[in-house]
Amino acid sequence: MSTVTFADATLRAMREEMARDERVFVMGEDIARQGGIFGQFKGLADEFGTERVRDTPISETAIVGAGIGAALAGMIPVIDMHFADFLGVAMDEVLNQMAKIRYMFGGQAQLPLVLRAPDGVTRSGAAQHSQSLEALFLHIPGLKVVAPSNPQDARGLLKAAIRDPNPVIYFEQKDLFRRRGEITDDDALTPIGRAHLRRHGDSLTIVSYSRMLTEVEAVCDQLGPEFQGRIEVIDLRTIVPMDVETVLRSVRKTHRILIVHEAVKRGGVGAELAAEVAEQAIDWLDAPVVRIGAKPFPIPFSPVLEPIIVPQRDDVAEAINGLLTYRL
Amino acid sequence: MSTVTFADATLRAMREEMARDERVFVMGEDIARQGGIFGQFKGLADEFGTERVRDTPISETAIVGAGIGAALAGMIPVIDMHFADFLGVAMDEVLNQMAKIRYMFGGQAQLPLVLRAPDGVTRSGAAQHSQSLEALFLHIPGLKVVAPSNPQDARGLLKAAIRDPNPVIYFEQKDLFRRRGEITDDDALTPIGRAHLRRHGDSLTIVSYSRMLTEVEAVCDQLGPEFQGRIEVIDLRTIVPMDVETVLRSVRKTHRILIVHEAVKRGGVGAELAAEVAEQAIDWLDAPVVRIGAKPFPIPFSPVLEPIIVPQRDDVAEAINGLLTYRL
Amino acid sequence: MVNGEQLLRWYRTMMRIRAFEETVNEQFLAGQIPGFVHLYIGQEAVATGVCAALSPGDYITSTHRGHGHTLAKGADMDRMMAELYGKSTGYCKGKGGSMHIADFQIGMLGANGVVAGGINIAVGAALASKMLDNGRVAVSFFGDGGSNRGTFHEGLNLASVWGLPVVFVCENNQWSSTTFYGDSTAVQDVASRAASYNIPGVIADGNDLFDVYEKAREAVERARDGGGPTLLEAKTYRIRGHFVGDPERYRARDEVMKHSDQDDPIKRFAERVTNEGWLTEESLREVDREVPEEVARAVQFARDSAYPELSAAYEDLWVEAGDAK
Amino acid sequence: MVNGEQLLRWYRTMMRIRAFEETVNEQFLAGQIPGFVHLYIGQEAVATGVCAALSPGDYITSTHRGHGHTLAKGADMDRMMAELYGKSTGYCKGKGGSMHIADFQIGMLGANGVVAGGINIAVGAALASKMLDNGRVAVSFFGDGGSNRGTFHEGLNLASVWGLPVVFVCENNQWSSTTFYGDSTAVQDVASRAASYNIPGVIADGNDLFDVYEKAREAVERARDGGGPTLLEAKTYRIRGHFVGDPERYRARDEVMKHSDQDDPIKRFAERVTNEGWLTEESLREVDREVPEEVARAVQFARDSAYPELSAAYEDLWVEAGDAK
Ligand SMILES: Cc1ncc(C[n+]2csc(CCOP(=O)(O)OP(=O)(O)O)c2C)c(N)n1
Ligand SMILES: Cc1ncc(C[n+]2csc(CCOP(=O)(O)OP(=O)(O)O)c2C)c(N)n1
Ligand SMILES: [Mg+2]
Ligand SMILES: [Mg+2]
Repeated sequence: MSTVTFADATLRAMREEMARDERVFVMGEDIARQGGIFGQFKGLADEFGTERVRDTPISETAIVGAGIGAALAGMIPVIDMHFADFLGVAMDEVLNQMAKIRYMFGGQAQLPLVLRAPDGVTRSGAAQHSQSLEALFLHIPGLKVVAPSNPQDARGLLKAAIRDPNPVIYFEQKDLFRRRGEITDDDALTPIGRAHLRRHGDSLTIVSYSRMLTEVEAVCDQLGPEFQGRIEVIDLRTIVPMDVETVLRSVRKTHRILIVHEAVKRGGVGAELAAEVAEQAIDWLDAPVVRIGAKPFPIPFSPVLEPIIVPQRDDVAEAINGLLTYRL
Repeated sequence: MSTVTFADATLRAMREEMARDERVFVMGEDIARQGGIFGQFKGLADEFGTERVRDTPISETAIVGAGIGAALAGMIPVIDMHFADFLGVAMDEVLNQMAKIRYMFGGQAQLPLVLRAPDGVTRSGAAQHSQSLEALFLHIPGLKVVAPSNPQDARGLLKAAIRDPNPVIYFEQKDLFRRRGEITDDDALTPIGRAHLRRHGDSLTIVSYSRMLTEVEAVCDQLGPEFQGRIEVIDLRTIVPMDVETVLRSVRKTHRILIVHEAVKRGGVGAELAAEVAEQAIDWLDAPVVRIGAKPFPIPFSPVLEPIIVPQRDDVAEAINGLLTYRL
Repeated sequence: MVNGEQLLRWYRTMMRIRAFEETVNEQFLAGQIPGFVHLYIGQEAVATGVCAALSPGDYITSTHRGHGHTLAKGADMDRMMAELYGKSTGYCKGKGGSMHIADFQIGMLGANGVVAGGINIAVGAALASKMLDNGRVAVSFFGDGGSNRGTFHEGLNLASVWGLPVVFVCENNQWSSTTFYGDSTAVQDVASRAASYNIPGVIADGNDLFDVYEKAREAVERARDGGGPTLLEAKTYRIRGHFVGDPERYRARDEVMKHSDQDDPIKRFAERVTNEGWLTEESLREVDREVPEEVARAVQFARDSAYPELSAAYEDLWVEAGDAK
Repeated sequence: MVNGEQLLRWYRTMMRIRAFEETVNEQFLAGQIPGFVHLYIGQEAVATGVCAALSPGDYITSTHRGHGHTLAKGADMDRMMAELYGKSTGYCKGKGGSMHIADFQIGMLGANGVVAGGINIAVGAALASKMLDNGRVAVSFFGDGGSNRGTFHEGLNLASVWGLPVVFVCENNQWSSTTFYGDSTAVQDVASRAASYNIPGVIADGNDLFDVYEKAREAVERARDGGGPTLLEAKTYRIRGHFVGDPERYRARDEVMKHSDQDDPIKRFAERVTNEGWLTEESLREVDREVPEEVARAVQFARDSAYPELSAAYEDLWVEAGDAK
């Protein structure tokens, strides 16, 4: 066991995978000379050289397009998108090439590739540097999507993503980068597609992931003794393929569900999960499904406005109370 | 009243709005010389000249970017995206500029602009020419999104979109273009944000839009007399802002809901609607919410495979039967 | 330089493309082929000349107009035709169709329904070649219209900065669907855009196989020798409609006739090789007889092939962990 | 050409940018300003020279490094500072911050957090000018790094084909965040890329206001007279970090010092105007005294201003039908 930051946990994953497999390389803006804008690639160029740790021009369509070509031709590219917001710039490459190439070519192609996408709010990044966009990729068949909430999973999911022979989008919440947590000393991979039951309880299931999972945990830690053993917390960890089974199993026990994410609520990952519950577990529910997500506005700059749009701990606490006291 | 094709209905809307307001102009590929690849701009260049009906290079980021600039500087651009699939090419312009400019600049900007996006399956278009992508834009705050199912709404919503001082994405299903229907002789605008109750019933609410709405209607027309008066059909027409109220009102009466769209089910518009129902009307439900949408795969080319992925009438009929016979 | 066997192979390649497409045209109009089909007829010398300069291990990426590139790179006609018919024996098991043909075995990394969508895929393949140091070259084919997309700019710059072994082949056929070259492109020669990336920009007569071959060979050699990318513009003309069924109301018939009558690349090649005495009339006629038979067999193969099992719709999305290469 | 009043105005503009930013730097480091801040210090002659060539009705689009452009176009310092503080009196009511400042009243159509995201917005504004025949010109500022984005290529081609009244101003400050120009850009001079679009490509000494102004004036005139777009490259240098707080480990201090010591655009301007006797030392010193006071007032204004009402978070998403212009 050792205690490291989230950024360092991803760095360790990179180092381990690059040492393990020569085909793994990384490219993006500001990663070789600077070590990434969040320090998440620090020292990598010194260790592996600038052939395998490549600074690129500001050309996201070329970078992602070239990543696809390199993967098809035998390499395993890890691409840093700088900010998840810039996935829009390379959207055709993701939507129409990366996600479809294997299927539309009848399974000829193998496309092992990881897009690292630092997302979410931090330091008043405002409208174009604060988005959480995982739901867009949930809707596009052909991509795997993960979103770790802690250093151990950050390392484990990144390693699993690099080893996965399919394209994976790896969302890493920017505010998490400097947070510390324990990681094991083994090679522990976090399996893609498996949610993590973090807290057991019998009256309410809370599903979350990424930074908001840590907020949910913080709220739960603050609850009085009367809540002891009542709340079950699930870290979804993977968005695609989604571990709906684990969620349903919990809901069949607790009969109540609260879904929490930082991304816009409307059309978000929570919508899909709520819909799955409404399709498959409605008979078990003792209360409405409740979703918490950002309100449908761009993220405002002002520090007083951002928390109005982005969900806060109070919203979570209030929803917990509302759900636990709800009577049909 | 007159009977026209869906394409001609949109053409009439263009002609009326261009005649009404000199600021309206249209640009895209193959629209002036050819009149649009679906004939939806036929004759427009002859009538209004090639200053206002502009053929562009294959440069979607420039076209959409320039549309934004032109709108900010006093014009009302209508942009043809050729195929909705190519929205990916201009995604940054839509996601990070168009959707956010008014809000992030504190309301200084006015951005009247319409993106016309022919979508959905037709003639075995395969993976890159068959997508229905409206859910992506449901999740991005700042855009209005409409999807007419018939000539009258095609004309009415396009006119409303052009007159709306905000950015609107207008999805027009490619297979609908040549279908005929009646349109009124007046200036009839279809209000953005208002669903249309097309058929009354007391036991099941079906919500759909665009081409699948016509499939739902066709299935309902085939049902035996025992279904008479049992099925309520709602044409959503607008995706954003979504008329959830009309849907909830219906569900509170019928206690059952089926949501049908051509787009991928996972993370689709139906997920949001199902989640809204699960949040706001769960006490009223006598059956699980059921969603029908494409399965999570790219659209395959082969005419035998496409119908496996894209929902069919049989799927609708089966779901109707299942829901009407469901007992909690 | 003149090698009869090679010349005959080139002639056969051009004839195979022509005959394949004439039949595809017919079959499409007869309702036998679904989807959208874009014909390469009249541009055969480009694909043939460029691919003649490649080694089997080299890569190409193609466009919506991809039959010629695919055949020239060495694909099997049966499996191509079956793909166009949407049959299980097709290259993509019927999942791709005309716009998404690929044959990874021969380094054909895919046609593409997105204009200029293949450019950076070729750049990436070249990057892999460089990193793996395996001597492979990548070629990206794209149209004049595609040269106005941002992917062109980003790809050429990146390839130049990194000195990648890639050749960018712009087939300037004067039209991008219904838009004339000069109405959409601000420069006389696409090749001149090479200067923006500090790489050689070369113009070839795209209807002269010899010229294309010579210039492609040079570019491919430069790439293979570590000299970096080249932009090669092949001047040609699209004598058919943009897609099969195109009413072509946007251009004058004479313009088209002039090109199709006077500048047919196959005719020009045949005249040259017979005039120079490099090949006999008879040897060409033999190819002319054989090729239609090959196409007929391909049609038969496609017709006789089964449609995919319905369960195939659920296959091929992801590599399962066990199947990874 | 030499007009004392004008020269003094230019000097004041450069000094306002410099002083505004030095204070922003301080205030940011003191934790008073949230978000990300990119300083324009050392490039003042570019914004000032280009905007001096514009009329009030003309448009500009800017970048993440937008304070200089905004001030040079005539924005109010109080409202800018308030915006950086996230206050309700800011240009964007606190919703934008440094990276999203805009002032539509003066034709400043927005800074942009997306590199080269403003290029086509300027192209579109120029298209509107042309269609409305209102004689307005649009200028797009962007960096050397931005010139490698596809939006650059697409926008310049489109503007050229359509003959739009737009001037593309590339501020080549040698760095795009931590990447050196030559490592990311395959061409010596960005201006040479103009040839790809058949438009004039002009290089200016970006630290010489006179040179920038002259060349911008010519380009703006050409645009206004229907002569179409120009690509103007202003050679300059980013003497500060990419953002406030940048540890700048990626470049040598001497390189930076050389530029900041020997090539300060304000010093060069001051020397020239006093040496030539166009302005007196005293008049410059007066500006030097006044400007910091203006900045101090702006800080005071920003501090005294209220944060937005929380309900403001729900405003300004859409124009309500009644409010449409
Ligand atoms: C990004 C994108 N925009 C538009 C289209 C529609 N489209 C298909 S082919 C074509 C014309 C292509 O012209 P060119 O690149 O010159 O190739 P050619 O058809 O002449 O071979 C267009 C506009 C597309 N497929 N992709
Ligand atoms: C599309 C996009 N990619 C990456 C970034 C991150 N980024 C912000 S500024 C910058 C460097 C820009 O360099 P340049 O265009 O030369 O402008 P300068 O900072 O020198 O003024 C980068 C990479 C971004 N904002 N947008
Ligand atoms: Mg062409
Ligand atoms: Mg720069």
